[in-house]
Amino acid sequence: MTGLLIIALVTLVPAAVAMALRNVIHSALLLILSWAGIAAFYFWAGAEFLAFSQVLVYVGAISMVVLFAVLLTRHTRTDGGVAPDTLGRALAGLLIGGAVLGVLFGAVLSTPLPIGSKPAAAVTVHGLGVELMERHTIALLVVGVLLTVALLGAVVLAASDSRSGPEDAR
Amino acid sequence: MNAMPGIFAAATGADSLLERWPILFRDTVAGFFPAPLQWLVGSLISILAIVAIFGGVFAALTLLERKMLGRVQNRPGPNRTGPFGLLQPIADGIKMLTKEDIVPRSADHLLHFLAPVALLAFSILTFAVIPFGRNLVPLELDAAVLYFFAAGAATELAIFMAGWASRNKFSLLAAMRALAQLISYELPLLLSFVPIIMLAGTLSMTGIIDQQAGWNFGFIPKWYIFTPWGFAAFAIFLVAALAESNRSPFDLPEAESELIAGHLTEYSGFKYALFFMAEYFGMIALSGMAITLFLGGWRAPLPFLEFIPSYLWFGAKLLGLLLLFIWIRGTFPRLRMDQLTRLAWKFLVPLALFNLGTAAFWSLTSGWSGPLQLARWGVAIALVVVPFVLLGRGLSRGVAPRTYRFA
Amino acid sequence: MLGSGLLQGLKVTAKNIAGSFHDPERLVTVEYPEQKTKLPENYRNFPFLVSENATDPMGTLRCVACQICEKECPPQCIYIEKSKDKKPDAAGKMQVYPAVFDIDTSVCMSCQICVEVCPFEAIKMDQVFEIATTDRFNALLLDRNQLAKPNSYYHQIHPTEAAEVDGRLLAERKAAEEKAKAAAAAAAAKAAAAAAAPKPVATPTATAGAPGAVAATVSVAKPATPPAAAPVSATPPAAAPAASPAQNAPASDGKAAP
Amino acid sequence: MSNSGLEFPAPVGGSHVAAVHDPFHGDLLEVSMGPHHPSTHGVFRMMVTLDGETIVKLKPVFGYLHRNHEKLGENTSYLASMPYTDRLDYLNSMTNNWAYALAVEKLAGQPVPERAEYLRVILAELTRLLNHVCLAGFLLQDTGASGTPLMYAFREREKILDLFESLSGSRMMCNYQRFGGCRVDASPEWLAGAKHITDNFGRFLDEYEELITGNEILMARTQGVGALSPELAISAGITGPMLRATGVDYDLRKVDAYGVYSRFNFRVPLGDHGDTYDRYMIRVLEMRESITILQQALRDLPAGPIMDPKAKIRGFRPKAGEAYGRIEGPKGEIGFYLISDGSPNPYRYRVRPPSFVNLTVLEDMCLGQTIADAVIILGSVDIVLGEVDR
Amino acid sequence: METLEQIRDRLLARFPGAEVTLVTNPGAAAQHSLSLGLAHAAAMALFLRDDAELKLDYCSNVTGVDWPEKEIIESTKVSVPDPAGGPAKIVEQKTKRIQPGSLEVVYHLYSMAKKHGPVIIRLRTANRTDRANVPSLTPVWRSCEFQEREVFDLFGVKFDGHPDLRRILMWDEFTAHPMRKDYVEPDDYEWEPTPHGTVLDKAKAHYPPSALVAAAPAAPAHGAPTHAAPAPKEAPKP
Amino acid sequence: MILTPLHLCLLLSSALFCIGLIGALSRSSSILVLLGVELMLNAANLNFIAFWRYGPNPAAGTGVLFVLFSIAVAAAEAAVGLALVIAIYRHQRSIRLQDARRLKG
Repeated sequence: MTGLLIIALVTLVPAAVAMALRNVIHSALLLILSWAGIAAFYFWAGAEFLAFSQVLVYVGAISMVVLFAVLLTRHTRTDGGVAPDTLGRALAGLLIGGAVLGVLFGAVLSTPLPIGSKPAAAVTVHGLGVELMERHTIALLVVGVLLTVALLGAVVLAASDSRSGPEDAR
Repeated sequence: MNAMPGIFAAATGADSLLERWPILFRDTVAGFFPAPLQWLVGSLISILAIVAIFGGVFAALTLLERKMLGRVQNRPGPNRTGPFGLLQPIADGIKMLTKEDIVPRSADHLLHFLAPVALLAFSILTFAVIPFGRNLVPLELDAAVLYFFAAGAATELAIFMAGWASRNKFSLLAAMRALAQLISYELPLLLSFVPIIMLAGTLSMTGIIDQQAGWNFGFIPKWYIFTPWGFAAFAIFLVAALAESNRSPFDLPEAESELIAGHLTEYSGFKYALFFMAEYFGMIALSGMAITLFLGGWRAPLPFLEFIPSYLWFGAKLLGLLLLFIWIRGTFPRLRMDQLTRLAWKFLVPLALFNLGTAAFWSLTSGWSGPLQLARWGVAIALVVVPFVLLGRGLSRGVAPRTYRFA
Repeated sequence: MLGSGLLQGLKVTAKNIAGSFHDPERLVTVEYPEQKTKLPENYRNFPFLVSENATDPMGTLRCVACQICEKECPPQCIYIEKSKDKKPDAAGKMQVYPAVFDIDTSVCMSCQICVEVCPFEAIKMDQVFEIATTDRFNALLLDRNQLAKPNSYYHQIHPTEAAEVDGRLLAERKAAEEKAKAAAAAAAAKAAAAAAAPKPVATPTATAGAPGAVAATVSVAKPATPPAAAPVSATPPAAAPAASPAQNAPASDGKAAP
Repeated sequence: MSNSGLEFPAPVGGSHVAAVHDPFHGDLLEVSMGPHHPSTHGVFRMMVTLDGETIVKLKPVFGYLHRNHEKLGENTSYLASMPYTDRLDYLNSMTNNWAYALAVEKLAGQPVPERAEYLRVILAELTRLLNHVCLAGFLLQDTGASGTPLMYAFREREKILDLFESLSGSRMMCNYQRFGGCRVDASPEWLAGAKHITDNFGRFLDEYEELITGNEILMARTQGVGALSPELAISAGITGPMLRATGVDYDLRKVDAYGVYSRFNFRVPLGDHGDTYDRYMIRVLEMRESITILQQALRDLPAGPIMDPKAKIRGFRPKAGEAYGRIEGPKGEIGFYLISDGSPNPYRYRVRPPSFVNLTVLEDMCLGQTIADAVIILGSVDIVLGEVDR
Repeated sequence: METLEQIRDRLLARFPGAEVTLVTNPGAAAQHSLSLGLAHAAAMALFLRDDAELKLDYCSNVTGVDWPEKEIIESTKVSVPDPAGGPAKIVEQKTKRIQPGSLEVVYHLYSMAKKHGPVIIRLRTANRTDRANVPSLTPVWRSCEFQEREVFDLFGVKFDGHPDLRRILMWDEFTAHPMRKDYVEPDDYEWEPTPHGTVLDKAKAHYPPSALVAAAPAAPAHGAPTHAAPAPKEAPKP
Repeated sequence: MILTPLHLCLLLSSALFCIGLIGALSRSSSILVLLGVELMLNAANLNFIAFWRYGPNPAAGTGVLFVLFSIAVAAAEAAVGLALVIAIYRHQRSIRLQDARRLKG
């Protein structure tokens, strides 16, 4: 229980601060912390493999791409000053978000959730592999195709018209 | 909440005392504590042992590197502090500790401070799953390989933090380079050992080492490096590992001739020493990984040498790989950024993919014997060499030795 | 094939690693404070003043404060003041000597020009190089006492050159003495009335232009008294000898400047 | 060249105007490389504007080492300028001495004995070896080769410097040449030492080339990088190996045949691409040619005086007039232009430094390349700031 | 290669109205030169570069020479008839004449194509102050770019048409032209013991005494040198 | 009522979701919007794991596999999304959403 609370703290606080900061780099770095918290949650929940995948994909890859994108788009006009409609947007966002939060919390707290007799046994990597290759082969293939297409699409999108160097190809 | 897995598996009685003493020592010391604390004390002892041993290895490695680079360059290397310069690391340490810690005024102070700490923390984390000897695995994980690379992936993040927080244009360029390098080399690094996992059928380090037990013809160890695809995978892994640990010829983020010291430009004193330490730790960890994946882990190379304790074999292999890294550093010029990424995307990644096929072929034909065995080797070698030559030709297009005319 | 060049490079460095342990041709460094390389004889670093006598270096300086080196020194690091009185030199002749002779070694660039222009073989190049000091100003400003070193030291550091110089000086001195003697004899023969021996006037030392000698193409006659208006800066060095014979003692028959 | 606002009238092959004008200026990163930068070969500065890592503008800035050498030369006698020429290109004091002595000898009509001419050739070619081997080392250092090639190069350089030391008394500031000859004669032992080093140098070059010339990384780093067209090279007055790497056959040793160079049999290597690799290789090949010159010169060295008997050390006053003397220094044409008004000091003393003029095209070579290339392009230009800034 | 006379004649034929003077060099080198009039200089330089005979495609050296204004005393011998009726006396008459100063830019041209040279051309400014302009030859030979900048920096010759005429060796804020003959060096020497009294005196004159005390860590070895300092020169030109 | 661990997990995930939502709605930097969306995705993943672990009939590894696929999709989404951001930046010289009014480059 305490473990979960710590994880919740590590996950939520950086995420909330990240969404409020003006410095995008700081936001990205804080979000990495938040993602690491989620990985800790997976670990806590007994999904070891998932935890490492989460770190590898989010901390190792997505955050890098995000930081790279931030650096590539360094000089943007957002640095100049606060746009006039920022406050309004923030307020609206907060309002909607708060409302959704209220609804969700209410729903969760008011629903009696059936709890299994005992927590699920932690899956082994081997077990996962067997599952993947036997029951979810189609899904695996689809994901593979999706990833390939996404990679190609990203390359095509990000490669500029004239100087499409390999460094642009991510 | 499930308890952390056992820090060290219990020692089996079959091993010699020499082999078992580290674990016996830990268990004895932990035995003095009440039972609920024993696992904690045991883990602390392991952690302390790792930090102390690899701290010592790091210190020795700084000296070894300078000595060996000196020899490569026909110099004796440091030899002033202590006999043969053996106290040089201590002198360096004192120097680093007493130096002023300078932080640029416009730097991002928090990140500037956090970067070396994070880097060191993550590189020490990677040690947790490496089997240093028979039963000497600090953390036995089911998905140990994945853990290793998850922890390792965060190191470049720290380099980015260092470069970005310094508010120095050279450091910023270094940060960009570090990111690009990470993005490029993570893939070949991961792809290179996928065949191993495929054939070993496990992500656990111990499992992989167990798969490499035994001897062919009674004396050739069944290490993965002694198969065509394993050798190719090892080469790819080595190149990618050099790039991941920012070693020459891939030390672009800190390319001293271009970016002064890259992300390290604005670091001094102890923080600089931390970076240095983390970099060497990373190198040691990747070498340990290579040993585990390709070189049979802590296993002896010949049957009659098995009486030597396994951790010594691990150490010997580690030393060999580290010397190879230093040797390479002493020989090669540095690549350019675009060439670095091109090497990764146009050469290493396709090669690793081909290698996956080769490994699959190897796995499918495991039943062949006699003359078929020869054919199996031949096909596998061809499957490694032909893509290498073809891709290499494509990579080095437009680059060739030239002849010159005379007036 | 890709990588063959890299492997070749690795081979070369491996050879060097091995070679550095046994091949002295490869490992060429020396452990400096303990070992030192032998300095070649021609090695030069900073000038010193030659004195004839080791026991009394100050009294027997060859330098006669003619200030040619001061004028020719490219970085202007030499500072000389002439003495008001005269002292006998090695040949027993009365000469002006430097009352102040300073060389600022923090400025000196060891170019050897002063040695080349000196007509008296009085300043030579030293071989000291361990001159690090904590006092940037005074310790590097060498005065007459620090600069004076005996001829034996010169022989020690530049044996060949010193022997040549000594031989030349000896020959010159002999020639000068003979000439003086001849002149004296002639004078005695001519002016029979003068019974007394010619008083010991300053005989000009003339550095004869020996073939092959580097520094001696202009013979300089040392005036007995300093010229009234010593050329300070504008006059080129050659002007001094040209002007000096006029002021010489009548017994002088020093060769005129070419 | 947009500072003055003037449109640049493009000279032959001038890509100078093509300094990319980027409408999105916010994206560019302006980096000041130097004066304190590890690879600028001294206190040299490049104001580099980067788009990513690509150079879109590069302005060389120098003068940090400026000491008004020419004014010094006008305020000292002809002889006293000689040690100052050592400090121009401090790697090659022997050739600087020679160029200056040659100019003064032209001005005064001073002949030089044959032995001295041979000695000058020997020393100049040794200097060429020295300079080129240093450059090869530095260039490789700039590509990031952890100092190994540099150390090998310096090991050989040491041997030549020891030769210089035992002859002239100083390793780098030789101050050896005089108007009408040389200062010290070379002893038979010295000549034997020179022969030994010359004969062994080829072996060293073989090893060095094996180490690095065939290295794929080096080839990838240097081939096609910083290419210079022959037209632009001629127009920009580029000289030395840098010019010959573009394929222009212009070697003063052949063209002017100063000294006794006409008596030696040697070839002039020419490149076809004008890129950094060619500049490196031309120097390696020139070293091999220098070895053959040295062997011939050491073989044919005549006996005789080394100083013209009529030459003057003190009181040297050439007649009024002017002269421009130039020789093929290791870095290119080093020339001295002197005007005499009959006084002991030159009225005008001018150095034509090869490094300085060769830097003219630095921006042209670097545009469109990356920052890592700029470093090796600068390295392949082979500058010494003592000479650039004077 | 053609002689300079031939080149001059061809230039004059090609550019009527242009000034081309042969400047002889009395020295042993006998490197004579052509002084070109400023009006046609650029066009003539282009001609020299592109002419098929000459092909002077390589400008090796560009330099400035300062010829300050100087007084020339000319003595002419005039025969004065003796009023007394005797033979005419030859009397030397001395006339003072002020030769106006000017700055000169000298270009040493060679041909890489034909491997000959040098052809030396000189451009002379009208004076040393407000009309110190010559046309830039950088458009003709790119190698003039830095060298002309240097001449501008050190001599103050302004090159019309130079694409980037900035100081090159001195810093941008510097105002004087140090290679001019009348340049007075600044006297703000770093104060340190030196045997040269002149330097010390200049430094002392430059700094207020308080600064000297603060800057002097130790006294010179042998007290103040007794060198007579020359009369202090005037301050450097702004 | 009692707060079971499952409840806590769901609360955590809904909080995370709302943080992501607020970020995605209120920020103008397109990169941050993308990051907000990623957070929302992660919140959903949390739910899968929570139900897999505490749910009544934990079929072996289904929840884990679902999250695994979801992570793969998220990676693809991030790559394409950031590539889009860069492409937009190339045209508009800005990553502010308000500035990206024209879809045609």
